[in-house]
Amino acid sequence: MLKREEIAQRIAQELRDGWYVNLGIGIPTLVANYIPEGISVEFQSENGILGMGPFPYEGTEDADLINAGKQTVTIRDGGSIFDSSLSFAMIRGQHVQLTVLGAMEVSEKGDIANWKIPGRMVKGMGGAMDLVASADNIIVAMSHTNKRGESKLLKECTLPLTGVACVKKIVTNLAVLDVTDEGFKLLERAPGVSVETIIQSTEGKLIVDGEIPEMQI
Amino acid sequence: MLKREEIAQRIAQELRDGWYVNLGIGIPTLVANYIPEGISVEFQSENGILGMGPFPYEGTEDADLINAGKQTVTIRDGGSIFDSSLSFAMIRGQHVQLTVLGAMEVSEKGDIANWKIPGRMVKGMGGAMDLVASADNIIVAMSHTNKRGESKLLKECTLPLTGVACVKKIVTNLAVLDVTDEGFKLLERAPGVSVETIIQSTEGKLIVDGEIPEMQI
Amino acid sequence: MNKIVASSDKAIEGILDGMTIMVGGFGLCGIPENCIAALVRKGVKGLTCISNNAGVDDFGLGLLLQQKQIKKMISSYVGENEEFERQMLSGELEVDLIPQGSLAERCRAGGAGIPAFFTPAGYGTEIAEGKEVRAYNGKPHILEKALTADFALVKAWKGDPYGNLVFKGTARNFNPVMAMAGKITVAEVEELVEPGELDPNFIHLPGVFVQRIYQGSHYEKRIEQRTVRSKN
Amino acid sequence: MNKIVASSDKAIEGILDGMTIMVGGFGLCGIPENCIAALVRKGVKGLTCISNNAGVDDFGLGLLLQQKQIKKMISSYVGENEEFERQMLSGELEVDLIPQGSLAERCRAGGAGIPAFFTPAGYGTEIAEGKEVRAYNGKPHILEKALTADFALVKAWKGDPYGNLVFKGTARNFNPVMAMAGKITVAEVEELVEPGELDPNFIHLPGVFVQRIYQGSHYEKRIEQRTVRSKN
Repeated sequence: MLKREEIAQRIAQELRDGWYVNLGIGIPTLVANYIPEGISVEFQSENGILGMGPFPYEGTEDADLINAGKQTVTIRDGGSIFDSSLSFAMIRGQHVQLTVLGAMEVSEKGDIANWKIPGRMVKGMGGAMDLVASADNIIVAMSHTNKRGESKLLKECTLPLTGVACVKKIVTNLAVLDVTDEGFKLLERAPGVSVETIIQSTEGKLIVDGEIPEMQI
Repeated sequence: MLKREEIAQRIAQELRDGWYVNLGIGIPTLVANYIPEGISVEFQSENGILGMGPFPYEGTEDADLINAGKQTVTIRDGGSIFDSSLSFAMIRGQHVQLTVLGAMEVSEKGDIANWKIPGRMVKGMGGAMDLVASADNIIVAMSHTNKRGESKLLKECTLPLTGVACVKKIVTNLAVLDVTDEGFKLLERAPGVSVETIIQSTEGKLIVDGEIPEMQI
Repeated sequence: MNKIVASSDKAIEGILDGMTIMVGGFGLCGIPENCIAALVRKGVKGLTCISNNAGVDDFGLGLLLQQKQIKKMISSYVGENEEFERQMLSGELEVDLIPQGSLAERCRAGGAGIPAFFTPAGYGTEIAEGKEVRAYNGKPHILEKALTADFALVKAWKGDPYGNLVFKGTARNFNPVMAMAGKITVAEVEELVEPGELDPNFIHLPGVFVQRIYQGSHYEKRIEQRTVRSKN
Repeated sequence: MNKIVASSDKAIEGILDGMTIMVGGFGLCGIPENCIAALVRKGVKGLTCISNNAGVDDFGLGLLLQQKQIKKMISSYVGENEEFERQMLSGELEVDLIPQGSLAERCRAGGAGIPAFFTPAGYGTEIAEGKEVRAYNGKPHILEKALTADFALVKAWKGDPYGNLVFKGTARNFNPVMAMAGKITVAEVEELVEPGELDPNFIHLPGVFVQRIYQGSHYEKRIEQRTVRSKN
């Protein structure tokens, strides 16, 4: 089973040189720590910044320079600042090549639910609905099952949706899967995790085709 | 009968302190020369400039600073530069208080035709259709009749329209008129011009109510 | 042209009970701190607030929530605020949640004279309920309407008497688009400069969108998530 | 990230016969002079050109018209060009005239993932023929669709290897919105600077919208209407 950092590490392998990338809160944020050697990517944050750098050194933090998680950040050479409408123009207009975000549920059709649990305080969707409805390439980072051990990879989402038929790839603590027209296609398994475990942990249709390699991290 | 400069001078009397104003090509451009004492207005040009100043001094003209008529201009303190989409956001969003433009025909309902003559080379509407469809306050500056002596204030426009029911006021070489629900309402006559002459020169419905004063220029 | 008003209290003159106001900022970044304080002093009630967030318990719009001055919030994310949660769950406070990009674009549209537009955001979700759906390029989109407000309250870094504004860093966020969408737009700035001091080529928001401007004071600029790394 | 290409010829690589290109500029102000020269050299034909104007006989897009490389112009104003007039009247050249504000907004929409929007411009005129009409706030509006292009060719004052652009004066005009709407956007700049030289807070167009950038040369910057006053 992968740790949070390892999920991020595996997702980082999906990055390609020259991509603009939007990372959601939580595990996705960690992806920035594992950019492969020799490639250059730019991070976009939907509150209006491109070329986001690491957290500032203690004492240099600037209240006027935050990311969408409201954390103090820095900006790298070649970065830029813009207003919220231009920020989502980039996102909606598909100028950002990859979005990585967390989820509570993903369906075998690629539907995603990650913003609302009926009966609980609803905080809002923030930019998630714009991101998932727009991006061509969406990777979900999440644990394969919830705290009660129930699968988060479902036939149909049970929670209110954030977007439909949009998730392309899922990296969990157990596996890497593509979302295909036929359902979840198992690509890789976490070190030491058996295909059997993944099958048991996946409620939605799972396609297991031939030998499934272990992830290389 | 007013000269072109006098039409502009009369229109300038309509300016109010604090207004943003878009002036079309021709007579409207001259309005900038007659701003009444004690009021301050800002000129917008739809190619992306606010706070347009007078033409530059010889030798200081800048190819990168022009107005919508492609003339070299200057920019005043407090002015700003922006792209074409923001420029028309200002216009369409009714942040510009007054548009002054020329016309080939105006109907008694306030329709305007000023961009196309069938059979002749069509140069295009430029920003005129956006301006007339958006502005709350549109003043037309034109001669009362065309070169053949035919009225340009008509029951119905005969030329392809630029906009419908949008003109609020007309200042011609003969008269000042409001466009009302009942037709053209004569407000003032040019010095030395009789009401009779105006009636004869106006094809559309003309309301002449009481004594018509002479313009003060 | 001189749009300077003497104080934050003068700046918000005319905001009445029941009005709709837009308030710039993202989280606590780039919020009009002085305008909010003036609204608290004024005690105006029953406000509909369009703002990406709702502040925290003791800062930002949270200050208006404490005084129960807000009837309805239109936002994209409203976490981190217990009083908000209490009022929402008790039904005192109406909440309309909007995808962040749609919120930004609806404000811009309101300012730009675009009454409605199609966006893919929210298709297939509860956000799309009751909204027109149309496919473009093989992809379903929903029709969203422009937002405007009686007043827009925004915060900038520098401004001049013409209302021209320059923002600093990510404190820009929703401020420009909300400034466009206010029937009356009030800008508070950290520094009010003379006409001509701002380079016309580098103005973030032309003054045509601003009706009142003043220099604010005592900016706290609270940080919600102070994240740093150590120098070692 | 390095988007620099070696020359204008390299920059327009991939533009093929029959493609749709956007070309920035207003009149002759802010036009990509080097890209246009490269297109003439390349001799690519049957182009659909989206550009506010069509240049003059011997400059700007007029150079492409002379070589009969343009099949169709999508513009708001096309005066001051005899060869254009000749080709249009003879039926060699298709012309689609669009209100200038709708042209700008349709480009922005194309870049911003907004497939369609309502605007009042053109209602009741021949521009509205065949378009959906809907009233908002008691005023009729027409539905306009987004524009995109295979390539957008734009001109900026300064740029960096990331594609970030800064424009000068009214040479900005359509360049930013067209840069947003190009599948591949080529920017030529008067001055290519190092990463970090452009202040992130004052970038007119973020590099995310630009795929190729190069420093142009021999800018003529012809003035169409030289209007001056004498110093006396």
